[in-house]
Amino acid sequence: MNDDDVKKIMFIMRQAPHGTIYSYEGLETILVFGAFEQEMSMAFIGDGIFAAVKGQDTEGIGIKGFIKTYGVLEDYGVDHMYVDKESMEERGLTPEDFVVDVEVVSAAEIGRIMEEQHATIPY
Amino acid sequence: MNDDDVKKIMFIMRQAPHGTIYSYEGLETILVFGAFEQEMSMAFIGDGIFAAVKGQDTEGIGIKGFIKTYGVLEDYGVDHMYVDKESMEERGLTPEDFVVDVEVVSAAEIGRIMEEQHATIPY
Amino acid sequence: MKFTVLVHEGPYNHQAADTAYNFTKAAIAKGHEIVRIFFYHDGVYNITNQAEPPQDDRDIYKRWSDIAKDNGIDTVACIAASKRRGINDKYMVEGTRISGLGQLADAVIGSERLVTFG
Amino acid sequence: MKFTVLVHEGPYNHQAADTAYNFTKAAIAKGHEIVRIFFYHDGVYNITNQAEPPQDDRDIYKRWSDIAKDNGIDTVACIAASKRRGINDKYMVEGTRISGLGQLADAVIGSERLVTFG
Amino acid sequence: MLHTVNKSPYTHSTLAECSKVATPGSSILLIEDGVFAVQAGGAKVVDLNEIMKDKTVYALEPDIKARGISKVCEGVKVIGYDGFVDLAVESKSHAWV
Amino acid sequence: MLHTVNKSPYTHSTLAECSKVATPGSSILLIEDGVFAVQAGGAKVVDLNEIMKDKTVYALEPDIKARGISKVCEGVKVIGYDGFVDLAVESKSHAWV
Repeated sequence: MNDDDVKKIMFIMRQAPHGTIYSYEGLETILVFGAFEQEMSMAFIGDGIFAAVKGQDTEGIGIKGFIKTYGVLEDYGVDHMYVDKESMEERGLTPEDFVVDVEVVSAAEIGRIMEEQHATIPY
Repeated sequence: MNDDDVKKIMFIMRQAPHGTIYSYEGLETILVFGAFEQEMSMAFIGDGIFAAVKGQDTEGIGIKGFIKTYGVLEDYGVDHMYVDKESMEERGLTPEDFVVDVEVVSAAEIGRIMEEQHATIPY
Repeated sequence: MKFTVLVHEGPYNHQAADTAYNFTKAAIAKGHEIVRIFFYHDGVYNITNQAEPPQDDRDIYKRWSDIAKDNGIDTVACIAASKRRGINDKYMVEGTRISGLGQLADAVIGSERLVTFG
Repeated sequence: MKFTVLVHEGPYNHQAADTAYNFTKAAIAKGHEIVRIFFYHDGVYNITNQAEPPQDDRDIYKRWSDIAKDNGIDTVACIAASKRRGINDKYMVEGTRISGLGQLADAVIGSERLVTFG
Repeated sequence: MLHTVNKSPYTHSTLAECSKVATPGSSILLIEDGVFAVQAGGAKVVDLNEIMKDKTVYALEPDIKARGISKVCEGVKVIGYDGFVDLAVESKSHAWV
Repeated sequence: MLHTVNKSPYTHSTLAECSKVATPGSSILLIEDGVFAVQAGGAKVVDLNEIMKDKTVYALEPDIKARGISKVCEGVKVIGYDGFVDLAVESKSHAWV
């Protein structure tokens, strides 16, 4: 595959985990996109940042958890995970609270990176 | 039916019309409850107040409108339609903007009336 | 105490169906009576028998079916909401039925408590 | 221009399916190509053939079926999302099919524009 | 009266609308995504403190654990599904869905 | 880039999050319940004016009419589904659903 054929695809995670299925089914999408060998990234904005927080134990609500999936995303081709700084701070969280290494950036920076993408998909 | 058997039931309308079906299916519920001859009322709070605004024309979005239903609710036994004053004013609306006569009251007053109900149902 | 449980959202997409189930189970364990479980709006999707949930996750449909049968709870999906959404009595899980909104009115009036999940 | 249309919500409960349809119709009228319509999350409910919508309202299922057949648009519901929700190929409207998320990836990569409705 | 809130206060107006309407002495139970309000150090704790001046706030433990909330702010009473049932027996409830 | 917003700004943080991220020069199209933002005299007009300092705001006419919005605030460009398609051709789009 020629380098020119590789497209940038960004997944914009804005929904909180468990209350709705979007972030979970969103991860399923990313795993499948992995097989297509594109240049993938994720941005966590608003309540989406809660989806990647450490220490989630879903046993009590009887729903299958998906927090471990974050650990394999890099292997599936997700090169960057951006977290909106303001959203994170507003929620009382720090970079250490996430299950994976994230890049904490400004909302404006996320907007700039979105402009470079071939496509952006919301979850 | 003995007066003691009549229950107070209040429908709390909080969802905007058309973007979701809740307010429309909510009206269907109220019409059916009408046959049970209970003491019914409605409270419009937040975006719910948009559901009863005049001049709605849904032809362009291809969805069946339901604004005319408000006109028959009194005949179906809805004795009071309360509108939260603050929600109304925040949205730039006045009592004249509604398709039916409404009682504009404070949020605290709606809360007080909710406490008197046998049941409250959210739409 | 007599409860009616009202569910406004469909399975899996929203947690409402899970919370409603966990609440119902806890209420039964405490000896309360569930007069009726009523599914409205997208809630009607909870009774289909055509789903195949992942084997490592909960089966929301079977849970409703089991709790209804094991405890004799009248478990009803609204017919108007069902017709619009493709739910019908040819393909529903055991222990559930489809009927009119009058069944909600009747249950609400006849219960001491209505608890809604949406 | 080549478009992919992605729909994240089910019919009637959310307006997304209506807006997606109206957008698709307008895009076709302007001569654009719809590479694929993909239904994900509750969006998969859009393809059932078991519904009976009220006669005085739009038939969302038939609209998708017609626009797909009339314009040869590949119209796909995600299989994983469908299985969880009780949608399967025994009961889907004509002109639609059920397949994997790879069909979304393939369409997104091969289109110049992705437009999502949710 | 018991009011249940299942939406995140960071993205939905649900808790704000509920607390405006709920009478002094009433209870608010945070469930599902509503429990994000209780994360200690979060901006919404200020709103909860205001609410708790004249109302009691509960939060559902299984939902808190599912979301990895590391520390619950002071004053919020943490309960299980059992406690939810007890509250729903004690008084009528309304769901701010 | 085109950003679409379909939730009411009175009850959801969607428009606020979108406008924080959207770059200067980009476009925001209000659709479905998103159009409630444009009701003249409403509190959210202030937010729209702020956004319109460096972005263009569009609103979908069929959605405006469906909701009985009597007067659209100044500066917002009203378009139909045709115009939506044209905007989606002009640039990539992202849906803030």
